[in-house]
Amino acid sequence: MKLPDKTTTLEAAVARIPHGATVMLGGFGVPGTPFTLIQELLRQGQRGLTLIKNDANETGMGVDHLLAAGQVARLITTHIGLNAHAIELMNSGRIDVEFCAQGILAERIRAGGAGLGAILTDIAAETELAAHKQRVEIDGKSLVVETALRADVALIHANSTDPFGNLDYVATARNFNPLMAMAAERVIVEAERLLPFGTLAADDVHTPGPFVDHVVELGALSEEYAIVRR
Amino acid sequence: MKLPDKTTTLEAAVARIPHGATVMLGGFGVPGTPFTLIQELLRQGQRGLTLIKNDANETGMGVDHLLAAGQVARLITTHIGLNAHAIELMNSGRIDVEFCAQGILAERIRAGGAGLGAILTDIAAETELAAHKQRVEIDGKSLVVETALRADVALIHANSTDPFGNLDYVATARNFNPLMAMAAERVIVEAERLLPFGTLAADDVHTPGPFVDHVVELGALSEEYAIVRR
Amino acid sequence: MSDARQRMVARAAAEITPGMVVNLGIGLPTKVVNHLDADFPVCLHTENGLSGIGPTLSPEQADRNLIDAGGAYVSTLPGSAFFDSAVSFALVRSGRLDLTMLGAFEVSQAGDLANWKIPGKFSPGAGGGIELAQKARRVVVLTTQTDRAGNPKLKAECTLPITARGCVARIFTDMAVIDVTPEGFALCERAEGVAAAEIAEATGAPLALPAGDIPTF
Amino acid sequence: MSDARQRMVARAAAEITPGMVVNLGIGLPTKVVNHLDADFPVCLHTENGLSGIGPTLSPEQADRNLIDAGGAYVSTLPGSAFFDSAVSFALVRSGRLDLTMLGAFEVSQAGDLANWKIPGKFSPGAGGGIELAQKARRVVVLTTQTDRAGNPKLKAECTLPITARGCVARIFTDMAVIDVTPEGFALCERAEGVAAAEIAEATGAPLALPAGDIPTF
Repeated sequence: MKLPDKTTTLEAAVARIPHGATVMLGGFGVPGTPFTLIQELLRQGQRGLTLIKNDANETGMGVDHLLAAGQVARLITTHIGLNAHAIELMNSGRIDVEFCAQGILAERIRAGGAGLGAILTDIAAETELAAHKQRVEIDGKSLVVETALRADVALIHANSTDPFGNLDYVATARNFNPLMAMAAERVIVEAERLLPFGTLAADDVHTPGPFVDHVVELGALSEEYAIVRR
Repeated sequence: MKLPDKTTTLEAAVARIPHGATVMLGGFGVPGTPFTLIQELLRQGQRGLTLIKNDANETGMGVDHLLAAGQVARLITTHIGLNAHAIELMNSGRIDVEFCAQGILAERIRAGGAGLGAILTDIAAETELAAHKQRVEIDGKSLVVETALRADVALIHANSTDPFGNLDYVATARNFNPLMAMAAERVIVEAERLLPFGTLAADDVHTPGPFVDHVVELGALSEEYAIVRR
Repeated sequence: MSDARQRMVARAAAEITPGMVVNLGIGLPTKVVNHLDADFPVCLHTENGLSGIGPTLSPEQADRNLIDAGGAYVSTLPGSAFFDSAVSFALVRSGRLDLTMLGAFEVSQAGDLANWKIPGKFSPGAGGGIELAQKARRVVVLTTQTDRAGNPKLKAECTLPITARGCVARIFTDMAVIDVTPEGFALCERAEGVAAAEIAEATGAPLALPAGDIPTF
Repeated sequence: MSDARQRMVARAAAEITPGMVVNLGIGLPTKVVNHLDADFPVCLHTENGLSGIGPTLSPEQADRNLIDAGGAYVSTLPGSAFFDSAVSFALVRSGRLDLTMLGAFEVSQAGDLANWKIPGKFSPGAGGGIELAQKARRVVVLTTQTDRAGNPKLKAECTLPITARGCVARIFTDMAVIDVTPEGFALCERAEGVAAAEIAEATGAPLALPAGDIPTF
């Protein structure tokens, strides 16, 4: 036995995304955002997308390119305060935005990845975020039903991968990536380096290969990955 | 700033467990079972315990000592087929046993560790395991409510720890340990080695220190940790 | 292991196609690994937290921390990964397990599986079996055609507590390969030297026979 | 930062006791870190996935992959750990966060907090603020006593959408330290040179005064 090889090209991987797809994207700010996969999605031009991402990056960066190109119909997110352009699109009704408490977005995605139907929580129960959500009484306590989220495609930025798609992440670039890497029908990974089999210690793998469908090794990183000077 | 020190002695750590406590114990078979903490719990003799553990080890090993000493009132588990003594105690009504599907036990513990109230799942919905459990209809589908599990104390076996309780596990000794290490009011860790601060790479920590209360370094390992020859 | 069982296990191994993620249940299914070549691309999963199981090891070679869910000492391959029990079953429940091979007490003609409990006799708990049976993309069963008393294990209805309903796609026995179809059991292949009539006799529900020759294994 | 704000931040830092796990919210609370000694035992948490935040770094020193939830480039300490967003909030929701310091638009006399949305003006989403406010074992607020127009931020009732109800235990302002008690706001300390009457004037609900001298900071 040997482990299967899932390496492919950027173009072929992103071509698997259909129009109208629901797409999860890793990242919290710059760290962990799959900028190269996003650029290829911009180039290929799939439209009518629903994006699930912690934030909307900043104006002129990352997913903002997809917003600007009119490729996005809907965004499920936690905070878009660093992207004035996204707020403008939301306020003018050109994109539909659903806000989630950050940890609950993480748990909804994880629940999707874990094959669960929903989680029950008291988070945000007293706020407008949960005003129209189903409630369930457990031991006399009214809890909010937060349904599991799954996507057609997850776009993941990893530090290292092997050919099977065993991944590791570095520092705060981990964030939503390992959760989304479990929660999509098709998981596409860009990795800063493709390592030979056996180089990643089995104890140090953050996302096990069975969850991953396609891995693409990045060349030189674009400016979008760099330090932001404000 | 520096990170706090949580190192203590075996005796002092286990003395924090009261009679009647609910106690989670890591391990799947031998790997990851906190045999030394169990031996100290046997020596101190706390009674009326509810144990939550994947399995009941084998007759004469691990938690079986606590069963034999009459310290256990109740066991929440997935499979006790390797411990004929535990099955006999169950069949004669001397301990109360609740069986869970293995991945659902893992998720119930994780939900406790994540501060959720419950998860909703279709697992075992058609079996007797879920016959008396609450159901919730989500999108026309009847799902089983699996309530979160938390414990008063979790007993964890780790490979390494630092003084703050950042942990790593090795091979299949990981199993339920990182889940239980999030799900108890008091988390007590036995570790094969206590490493100085900064030795464990921040990216390779499996259980972050904030979840852990007490860490105890093991000396020479007892025979119970060794290879089982059948 | 008898010759008939050996052939059953060898035949079942052909069910695994390149690139699959596979969980081999405790007992007979575990033996399937011996029929996979060194360069065959497959990922074996064990629910106690390992993808990429390598060869089984003797106690002398074993790592005390590295077992499979059946308690056997196993090894890793280049590209293996360890994970916790929640992640391990997340993989199973979210559709990443292409195939599982399980043992059975009973299989019904609707594909219901009973393999975890015999009330009053055997009730050690279901372990991870329910999730494997309910959520693997394809579930096949390896079992003897009859129990020790000679009674069929393939039945019209299960009489024992159910593991999962309608989950079994195919059954490999010491006598035959039998599919579960919308119309019930259908014979696909017979063991060398075993007649279709003998198989039908040892099956506790109607067994459809293929038109024409029945392949042997 | 004004001298009054500096003193407020320094005073708030004394709220942190040895051994705590603490999350410092975006804005003023982040500045508290400058008042913690190098040998003070504390674990700072940031919700994007780090326990054990070290000193803030300039762009020249920064690691492009290492930020806090406010986007500042930070560093690690010996004993830091990285984790994913689910684990990060598991820590918050399961009671492992001893203290959080948050900013506020409004705090009610019942301890309700509003700090995430001004309908029609500011609605970028709540981020992780709801879980911090609802689940930290102790929630304290750092804010100016009044908004830019001079209106009190401490009120009888919040008028803006709520972040969490009854969560705030104590408020540090440029004028005072005020506790939220079952009876409402209670003055604990006043900033040097600020009279109790001025504080009461700048508070939008009744303010109980302590018997005897009011400590200054």
